[in-house]
Amino acid sequence: MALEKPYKDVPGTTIFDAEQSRLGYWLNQFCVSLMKPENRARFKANERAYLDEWAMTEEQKQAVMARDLNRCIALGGNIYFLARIGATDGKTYQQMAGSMTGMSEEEYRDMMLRGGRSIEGNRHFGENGDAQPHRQPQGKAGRVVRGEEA
Amino acid sequence: MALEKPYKDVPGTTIFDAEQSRLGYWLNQFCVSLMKPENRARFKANERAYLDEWAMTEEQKQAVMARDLNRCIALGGNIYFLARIGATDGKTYQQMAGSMTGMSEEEYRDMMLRGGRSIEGNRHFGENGDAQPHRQPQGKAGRVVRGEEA
Amino acid sequence: MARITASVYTSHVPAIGVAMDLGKTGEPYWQPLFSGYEKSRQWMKDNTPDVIFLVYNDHATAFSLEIIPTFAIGCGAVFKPADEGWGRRPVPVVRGHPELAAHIAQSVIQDDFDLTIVNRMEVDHGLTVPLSLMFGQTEAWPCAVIPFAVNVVQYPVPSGRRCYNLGRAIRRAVESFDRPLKVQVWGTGGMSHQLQGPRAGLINREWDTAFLDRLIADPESLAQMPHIDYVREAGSEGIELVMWLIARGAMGDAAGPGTPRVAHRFYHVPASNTAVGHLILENT
Amino acid sequence: MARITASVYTSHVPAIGVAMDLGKTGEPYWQPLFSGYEKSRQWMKDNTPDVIFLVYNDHATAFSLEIIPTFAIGCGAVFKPADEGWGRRPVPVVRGHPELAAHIAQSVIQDDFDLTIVNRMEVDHGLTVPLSLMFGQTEAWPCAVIPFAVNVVQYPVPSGRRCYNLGRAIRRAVESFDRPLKVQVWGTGGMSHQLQGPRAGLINREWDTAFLDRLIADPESLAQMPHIDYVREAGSEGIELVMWLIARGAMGDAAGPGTPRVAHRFYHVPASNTAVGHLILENT
Ligand SMILES: [Fe+3]
Ligand SMILES: [Fe+3]
Repeated sequence: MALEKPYKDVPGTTIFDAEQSRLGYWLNQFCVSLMKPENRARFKANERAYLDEWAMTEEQKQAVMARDLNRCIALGGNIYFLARIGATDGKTYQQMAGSMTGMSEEEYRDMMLRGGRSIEGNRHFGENGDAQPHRQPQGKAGRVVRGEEA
Repeated sequence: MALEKPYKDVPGTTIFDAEQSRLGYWLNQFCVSLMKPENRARFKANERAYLDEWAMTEEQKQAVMARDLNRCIALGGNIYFLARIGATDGKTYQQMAGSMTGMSEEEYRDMMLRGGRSIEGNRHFGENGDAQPHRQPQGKAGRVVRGEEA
Repeated sequence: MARITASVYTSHVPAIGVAMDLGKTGEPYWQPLFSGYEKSRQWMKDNTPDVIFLVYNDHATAFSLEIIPTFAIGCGAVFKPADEGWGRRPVPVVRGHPELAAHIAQSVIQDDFDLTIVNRMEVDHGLTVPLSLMFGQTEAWPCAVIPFAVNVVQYPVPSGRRCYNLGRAIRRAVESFDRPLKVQVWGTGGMSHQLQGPRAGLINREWDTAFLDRLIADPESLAQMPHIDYVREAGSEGIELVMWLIARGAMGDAAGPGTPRVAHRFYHVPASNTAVGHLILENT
Repeated sequence: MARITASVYTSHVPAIGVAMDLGKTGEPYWQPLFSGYEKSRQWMKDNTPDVIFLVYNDHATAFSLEIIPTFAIGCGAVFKPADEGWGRRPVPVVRGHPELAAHIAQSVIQDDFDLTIVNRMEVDHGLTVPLSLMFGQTEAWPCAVIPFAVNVVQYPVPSGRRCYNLGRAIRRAVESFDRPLKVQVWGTGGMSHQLQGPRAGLINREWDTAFLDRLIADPESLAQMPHIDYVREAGSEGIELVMWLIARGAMGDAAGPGTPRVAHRFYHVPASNTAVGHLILENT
């Protein structure tokens, strides 16, 4: 495709374009099905069996079962669709969004209360903001992984 | 509404605009339901009972049961929707279209074989073409009604 | 890069599909019509594209009154022929071209055309009859097809000018796709016909002939024709002809000089209620 | 004739609806936010319109990936609040205005905007949260609402320029409706926020402030801003702000001189993941 995709240069961000949408078609349509209470119940009763009714890849099914939203997004999921999984689990948008940063729920909530994540260093790849790949995961979990904290 | 409707000046012709569409919403949606074989069967088994499941006016229901397509169109029906009724009856588009002229099936078919209805006199109301109100119904039926033929 | 090689224009009368499906094409009523497409079938064999961008209108099949898109582009991988009330036509499923469709959608939306993207829909006679006419009976359509549905059922329908400009945008989109695909754009529907009311059966040969002449030689001015002229002169369902302007706008000369070559032209009355018109234009 | 009296801009964060539905508006987390809307509720009482033309985006609720309209206008008589997975919000059903909606659809389609007409759909927090914010808890919304859904979920979304010009077309449409209705146009969504990936939680107060300033004083140039600026500076979901340009384009000065009066301006961080922005502009 010759159309430009300038949005490929934004760190920690996946734009849901036609390519992603094609990739994630059945993953997202599975999520849509969770808008019906009876489907939420069936999914909760046996996640694997319910997922097997959908033409999703094994990777997509694993990512859903692991509630790995970053992975779901890499595999074509879109957050508004994926939110149906969170809703089924009784989670809020803040819990879902926070889960993608590696921060604990408290750490993420506190960041938001302090005014949210700063844009500085997070506009382009290659800068040094907290959303850059080399600084994942974020929060205490990340500092432990990188040996900055016990 | 202040938008112009120049198409109100074409004889024997109803344009399916937003106003007609609103009028005929449930009539047309009833027709859509006939795309499913099981609904066609239920409609055929008991037309009245099936029609009563829809939020149609009594006039619309009567027009459907009478297969009066001109009346259905006056009440908000659109031919592509109404064609589902004809399909349910095993009728072709030519039979359906012809039924709205008052001509017999043979008369209408012959008119088409002769090159179709002429545009002359049928552009505006007030001319003298065969689609004008004062010349309805068409064909032998009309000539009999008007005393031109026994 | 991809390029548009030709455009094809044809009526899509449901009875034509029925005649083919029931093996009646040799009957005296139908023979003159199908003989007009013999040349077209040979031409299709000699000029099979990789993808057909097929402009048609849905006849209350995929879209009921719940939702009515002005322009809908089919980005799915397959499209099943619909049961329009008489049962499904015994024709192959339609394979789409999701990559090119998505590329065109992206390009023309950025170009200020407000498309509706459709990943799943069934296609009716508006799309399958032109394929049958051009390819005959076959086990599988020989190329991919991108369905492009235009609302010409509930007014207001898009103007001829809007359709023509959309064709130009589609051309730009196709030409920016970086795979060497040969693409044809088809415009279907028409010509003069009216399926409703006391004026049903209207045919206007003179007007149709002039439409074909102007479509070939002067599409820019033809695109300015208001809806009311179609309705008054070519019957209420003659409005389908605005879709031919999308295909015409996608031809090379719409972006500059150079009238395309007329590879075939045919006109016949009647097919059921309708005047059948057909053109093949090649980019030179 | 109908006329546009004012435009209202507000974020539509789902957590705001939850806070209201659960009676948490007095809690320390929420109190500063709701106090910013106190003036708005009084203003709404003093300036209740006959119809709100409410621009919002559907969040994969009414439209799945099967069909994605760029612009969809709700022409139905009623629209039910949707179950987005947490159960239905306990808010009144939305009464539409089929006559005005159909009139606007007809007018702007003839003006080269390729709308999708929708007669039946459920509406999500994108539409109900702004109503709750502006009217509080109520047994019935005090006026009719025409839902206007914009695709900002799957790219490409319409450009800011396209949205702004659509607003102007909506103004022309409203002003040609021959009943003396007072109409407000609302633009919802935004401001800066990102709900996905390692950059989730992004807020850009400086950028949001500049956006509000320019929306008031220089919308024409703001409308030229490309998508990538929204995404990069205001987070992936900050793109919702293009919808504010539809409401802004519908104000009087977009068709000539005369900046509208700022009746109210408010900004607060955070509501859940989002920076909340709010403006009321009156035509003078
Ligand atoms: Fe047709
Ligand atoms: Fe939103």
